[in-house]
Amino acid sequence: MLKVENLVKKFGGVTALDGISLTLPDRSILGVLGMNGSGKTTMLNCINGLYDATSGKITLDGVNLIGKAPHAVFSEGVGRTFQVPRIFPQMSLLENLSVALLNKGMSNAEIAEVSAYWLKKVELYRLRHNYAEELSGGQQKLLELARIMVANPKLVLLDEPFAGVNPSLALLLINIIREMPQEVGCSVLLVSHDLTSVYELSDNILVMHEGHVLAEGNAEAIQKNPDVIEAYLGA
Amino acid sequence: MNELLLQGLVNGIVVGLIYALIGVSLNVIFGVLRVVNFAHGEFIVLGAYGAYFAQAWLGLSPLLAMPLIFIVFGLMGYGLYFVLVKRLARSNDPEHASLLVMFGLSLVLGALMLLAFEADARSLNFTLDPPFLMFGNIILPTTKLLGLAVAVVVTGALAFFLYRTLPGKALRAIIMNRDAIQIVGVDLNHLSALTFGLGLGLAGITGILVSMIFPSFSPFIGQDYTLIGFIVIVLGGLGHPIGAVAGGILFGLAEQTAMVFFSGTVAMLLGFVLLIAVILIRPAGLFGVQNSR
Amino acid sequence: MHGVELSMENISVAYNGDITVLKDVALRAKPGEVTGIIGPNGAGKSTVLKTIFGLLSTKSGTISMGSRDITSLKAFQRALEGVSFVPQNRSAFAGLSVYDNLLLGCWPFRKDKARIDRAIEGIFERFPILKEKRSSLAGSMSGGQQRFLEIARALVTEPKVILLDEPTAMIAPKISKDIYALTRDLADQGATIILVDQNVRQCATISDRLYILELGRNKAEGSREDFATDGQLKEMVAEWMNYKIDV
Amino acid sequence: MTEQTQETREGTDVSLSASQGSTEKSSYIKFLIWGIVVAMIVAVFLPAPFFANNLSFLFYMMLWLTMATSFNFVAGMAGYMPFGYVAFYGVGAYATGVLYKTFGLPIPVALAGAAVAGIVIGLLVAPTLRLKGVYFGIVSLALAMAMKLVISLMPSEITGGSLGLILSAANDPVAAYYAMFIVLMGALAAGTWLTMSRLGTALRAIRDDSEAAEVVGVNVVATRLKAWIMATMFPALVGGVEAWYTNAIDLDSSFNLLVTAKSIVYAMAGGLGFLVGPIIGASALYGIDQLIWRHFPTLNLLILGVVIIALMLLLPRGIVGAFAQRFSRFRRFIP
Amino acid sequence: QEKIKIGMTISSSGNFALASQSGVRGVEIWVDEVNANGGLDVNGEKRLVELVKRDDRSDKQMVARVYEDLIANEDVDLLMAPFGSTLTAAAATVTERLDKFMVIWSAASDALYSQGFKNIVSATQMPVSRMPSAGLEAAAALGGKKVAIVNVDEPFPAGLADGAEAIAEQHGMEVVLKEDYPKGTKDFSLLLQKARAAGADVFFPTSYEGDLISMVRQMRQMNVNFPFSFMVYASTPQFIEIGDDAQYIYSHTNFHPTINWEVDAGLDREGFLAAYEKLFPDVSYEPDFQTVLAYGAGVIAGEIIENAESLDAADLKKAAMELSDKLTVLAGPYAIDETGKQLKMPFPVVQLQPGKGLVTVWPKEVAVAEPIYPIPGWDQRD
Ligand SMILES: Nc1ncnc2c1ncn2[C@@H]1O[C@H](COP(=O)(O)OP(=O)(O)OP(=O)(O)O)[C@@H](O)[C@H]1O
Ligand SMILES: Nc1ncnc2c1ncn2[C@@H]1O[C@H](COP(=O)(O)OP(=O)(O)OP(=O)(O)O)[C@@H](O)[C@H]1O
Ligand SMILES: [Mg+2]
Ligand SMILES: [Mg+2]
Repeated sequence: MLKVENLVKKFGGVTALDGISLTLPDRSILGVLGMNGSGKTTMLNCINGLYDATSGKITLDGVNLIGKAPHAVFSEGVGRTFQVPRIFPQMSLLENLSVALLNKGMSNAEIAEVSAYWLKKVELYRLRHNYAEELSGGQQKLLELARIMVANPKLVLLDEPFAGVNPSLALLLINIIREMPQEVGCSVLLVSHDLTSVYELSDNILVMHEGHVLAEGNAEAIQKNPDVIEAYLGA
Repeated sequence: MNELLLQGLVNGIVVGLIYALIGVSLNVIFGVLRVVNFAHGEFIVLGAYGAYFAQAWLGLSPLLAMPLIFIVFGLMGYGLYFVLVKRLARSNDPEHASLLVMFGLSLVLGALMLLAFEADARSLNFTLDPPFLMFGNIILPTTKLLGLAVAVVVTGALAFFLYRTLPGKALRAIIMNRDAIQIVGVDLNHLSALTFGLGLGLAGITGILVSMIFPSFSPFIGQDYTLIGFIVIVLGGLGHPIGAVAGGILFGLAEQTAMVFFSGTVAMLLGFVLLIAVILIRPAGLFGVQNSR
Repeated sequence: MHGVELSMENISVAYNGDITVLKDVALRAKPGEVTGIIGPNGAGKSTVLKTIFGLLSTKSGTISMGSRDITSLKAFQRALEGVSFVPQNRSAFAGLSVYDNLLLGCWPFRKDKARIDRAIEGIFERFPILKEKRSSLAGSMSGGQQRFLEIARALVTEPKVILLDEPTAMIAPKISKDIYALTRDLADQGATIILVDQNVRQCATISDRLYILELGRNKAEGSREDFATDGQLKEMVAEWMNYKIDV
Repeated sequence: MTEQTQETREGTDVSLSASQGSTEKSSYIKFLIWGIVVAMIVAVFLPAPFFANNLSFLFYMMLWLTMATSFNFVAGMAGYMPFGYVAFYGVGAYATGVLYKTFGLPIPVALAGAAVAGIVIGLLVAPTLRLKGVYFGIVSLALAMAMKLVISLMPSEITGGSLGLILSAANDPVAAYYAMFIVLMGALAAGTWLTMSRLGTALRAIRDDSEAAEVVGVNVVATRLKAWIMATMFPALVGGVEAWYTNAIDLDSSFNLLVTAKSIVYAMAGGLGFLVGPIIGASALYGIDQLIWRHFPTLNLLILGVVIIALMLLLPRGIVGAFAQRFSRFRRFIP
Repeated sequence: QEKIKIGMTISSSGNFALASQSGVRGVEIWVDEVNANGGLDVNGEKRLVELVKRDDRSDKQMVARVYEDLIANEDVDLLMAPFGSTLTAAAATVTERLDKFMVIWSAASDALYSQGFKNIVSATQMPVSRMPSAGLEAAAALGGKKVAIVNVDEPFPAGLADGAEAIAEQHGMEVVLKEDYPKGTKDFSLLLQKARAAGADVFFPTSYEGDLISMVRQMRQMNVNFPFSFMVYASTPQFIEIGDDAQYIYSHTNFHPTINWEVDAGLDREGFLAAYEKLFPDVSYEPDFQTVLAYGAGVIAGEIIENAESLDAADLKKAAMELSDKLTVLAGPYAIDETGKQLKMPFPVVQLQPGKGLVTVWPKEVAVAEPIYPIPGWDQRD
């Protein structure tokens, strides 16, 4: 279970996160909506250690994550994707996946096996020897997802997984994400502006606004919430 | 000792400003265009030779030669941009590619100067009268004061140009986004070439001033100036002329005051140590924006 | 705003000399209309826009504005001719203030102080948020605000042709709606607009004419009516909209 | 429909067909090619002292192969460009000289000392690894200058002062030649390990995108440090062996910037990031340098400069890099 | 008839380029002279001399390689050394290993001759430790009491500075400042002021031309005056060319119109000048002391070859020893010890005086003018 308490992040004079709290139970999906600049990406960055939080607490299954370097947070079982995919362009797809498994003490055969499994799952297996830079933008998003999934994470942070992805690939992504809590046993924090998929996938939805939580609830409640309509959805 | 220290401080500022001048012209090329001009020192030396021959053949005093050198070097820079620099933007690591091209150029220029001017050290036969001014017990050579004035004027003008005028802003915008600058209708290559020309023109002028202040020059000393230029920029922060001035003065002061107490070797070592210390504390330099890269 | 017809014929484009990305692509965009381009990732949509704007050189084919052949013009010259472009990736100058970004947008008429003031004033009226943030650095604004700035910067010159590459990707629904409304509005005022969008439904809704691109080739095209009536076209789009992104 | 998109990708992608049915073949072929290259190097250099009367040519060729290869460890594999690379070379030369001449230790021990000295200096300057791009390069250049000054400030009873050290008592060019051969083999082995091992995978990930690597569990600082240490050890050894070979050590040539410059140029000419890059680059350019020097003695620096410029403008990714780009379907076979 | 091949390197670039190129002209004059006379007389047959020149870029690595190449591939019979102690040391390790004889014309480091090299001979260059003696002797005689010695941190200047310190103390002068500075130093004003603040009346910087030129200019800019300033290279045409600021500076040279040794081998001054004029009409500078040293070394090499039983290194060295103290060339009298170190070839002191140009002022035996002491201050000149 991920627990964020009163998370604050300031950049100089700008307060990007102004006391965010949330809990994400195991095997569930939390959708995060919010206006551009409301602090969604910043929150992910704080959770996985890319930014040092100004104050607040973050724990995963009781283990403190604050102050840990990103690679240490990853070892705690937290994987994330980026808003703009960040793959290793000059490495093959298989190698891309193997990077996430370097410190897992797995044999080469084991690595090959999980890698193959996940590449098949995201339908990139046939391209496994290609360099990642040869993939289309949407495929890069899939690769990025597979790259964290091979490490069998407890918590997955997804930043705009559907942005710029063509409909068919998006459908594939949605299906994979939907199955993740059950199949892999992880929980998912899903940041996206794509309302349909957030509504469809999330067990619970959080709406952020100017660094704080504006509303929380299920899809229906959110859609009806006048604050959310005013601040985010538009009339 | 106190008097010597005072003189050291004054000297540090003056020499620092000359270092700054070297940095300022390099900063136009390196800080703004991101071309790692490893041949900068050679251009500076070439400027000194320009003044030398302008004096020998045309009877021009080095001061009068300045505008001439500026124009000639500016045109040369404009042309060289298209020959050497333009293609680099397409390489996958333009900064390091430019470093190597410019290193090659520095070899070529050094060799050409050697062929043309031979290996002898030369010196401009030029003195301002009176040769020095006394302020109490502090002596300031007139040539250094002149250099100081030019450094201040050039830096100010450049800062105004880059931060207050539209072409200056366009220029700074080039490294922020090469495609976008074309989107707003700027002729990227023309503007970049002008900038390169400006940088080399300033290098030429710097060469004249530097050779009046550090009197002797030969085809091989370019590297020293290149190194000083880079140190000044890295200390002060990429891109901003004021940064170069701060870096130059800091470096000059450290070196000259250390010289009061220690040998020149120790002083130079302390200069490098200062550079490394500053950079480790403020990785983008004194005036650099921390997330500039 | 007086648009002008923009057309491209038999356009082929390659990266690095040998990887051909566009093959014989043809396209025609009329003034006062939104011309939409849809297609899967990697189909070459962005490449089409970059080619129209002149950031990539063509292997063959012609691009014309009205009756004028602009194939050999460089990107900045096309900008001066009245083409403006909002690329898919970030293009605001992160280290310059909002105001300076707009000022640079006025480059084509940089000598005309009065016109610059008028143009920027006009923009501030249309985008109050930019006026509010006029002296903030562009890079310090959120993604959506930067998108606004980029679009605004493209509009200061009152361009004849506007190229928009996925203007609403990663943009909050509320702002997306505004952007689509603005797009429609600009077309209605007479501009020629080419819109590339992954959001097929929206694109199909506001476009007067729709092109489908696949594998660097024209796959289909038609007016809004065609897509409503022609069974085959309808099916093609329906297939696209199988997965519905809505706003 | 998803299937269909996959199919269509296949059409646009030139390199796709090559990958079909070649599960592990590519890395096998890669190994094979690399093995052949190494075998050729051994075949050329191992027996040479028995045939060639001009040892120096081959000795310096090995020297540059080693320098370029180990430069590739930091530049090609970790993405750093230390202009001050010569510092390690110089420190190695001096460590060897001082240990041998001043402290009377045998040459092999002195050389081991040089390697240690290189590593120690590498560790000392490790904090600069957090600098990026050209900043790192320039600071490392300043470090090299500082190192030279430090040595010049040391008592001349130890370092021989500004004259330097003359090791004529150790004169044994053939032994020094084989020492260089061993160092070269070590560098090639280290390169092989860096490329093929997990450390190599981590390094390449860091080079491609260090933040993304950090996020998927790579300890960027520790990994870079490992590559850095390897990259500092070899030039120190090379400097030591060279000192042994020429028997003369002095500040100017031990800290000559051309050493860095040539290491960079040779490595980049071949193609950074590939094992064979520095090999091809160093052999080709060193050969050219020799030809120029023989036939145009007074023009050599001029022509060398022109060659560098031409190379960077025409083949910015180096010989191997250009090949890999032009024939991208083969690049996975290039070691 | 098979030619005698003599190999050597020149520095086309780098620190030593200027001196090295000056030197090679001297060697070329000698070769030209020998060949014009039909060659050297080797065991009864006249053999022409061929000079095989290569470039070393002032680079020690290069030197080792080139000397090996010269011996192995060009099959040279003997070698002339490159310029300077550093390069010469590198070359010597090769010539010793491959057992070839090498004639040194400009390597003054004392340490070089204590390495046990068997086949080297410094034909014309005296060791650095003795070089400053004439200058400091003059300074002491004229009344100098406090000496400031500064040097660039390079082997030759550092050796001179160390020598100067010892010699100054021998002459009862106090060394009030001895300091080195790194190569690449551009500004000397503080160093000059330190010397002045230390109360020095004798300023003895040892460095290469460029630095010395800068120092003189900055002495004027900073109004720094010393009663006696001695600069090693102030006698070179390049230095004198900088104009009025060069006046009054003391220096030394072995080549000057007023220095005329009783030459018994090779050309005398006039002959040498005529040959230089003929061979190098385009070179903008007159011959300097490097040219003369190298020329003298050539002449002595020729004498050694003609007197040796064969061109083997050992025979040549034997002949060189036998000729010791028996020859005087343009550069002066020749005498060596068994390490190959030069024992004679003294350097008289000269001063650039207004109206007179460069004149010899010390030692008294060869002096043609009175030294001007103290050097007039900058504000007392017109
Ligand atoms: N590195 C940074 N330095 C300074 N300010 C920052 C930094 N990163 C983010 N911010 C600021 O923090 C705020 C939140 O940004 P963040 O990227 O988290 O928004 P977001 O919710 O992810 O928006 P979007 O939906 O557009 O991606 C913004 O005002 C942004 O300008
Ligand atoms: N700089 C480049 N170098 C090489 N190939 C490129 C480059 N840019 C794009 N491509 C290739 O060109 C093809 C078309 O790319 P383009 O960006 O036009 O697609 P798109 O339709 O805009 O896709 P998306 O919907 O993902 O934005 C793709 O196969 C892509 O991999
Ligand atoms: Mg975000
Ligand atoms: Mg696109």
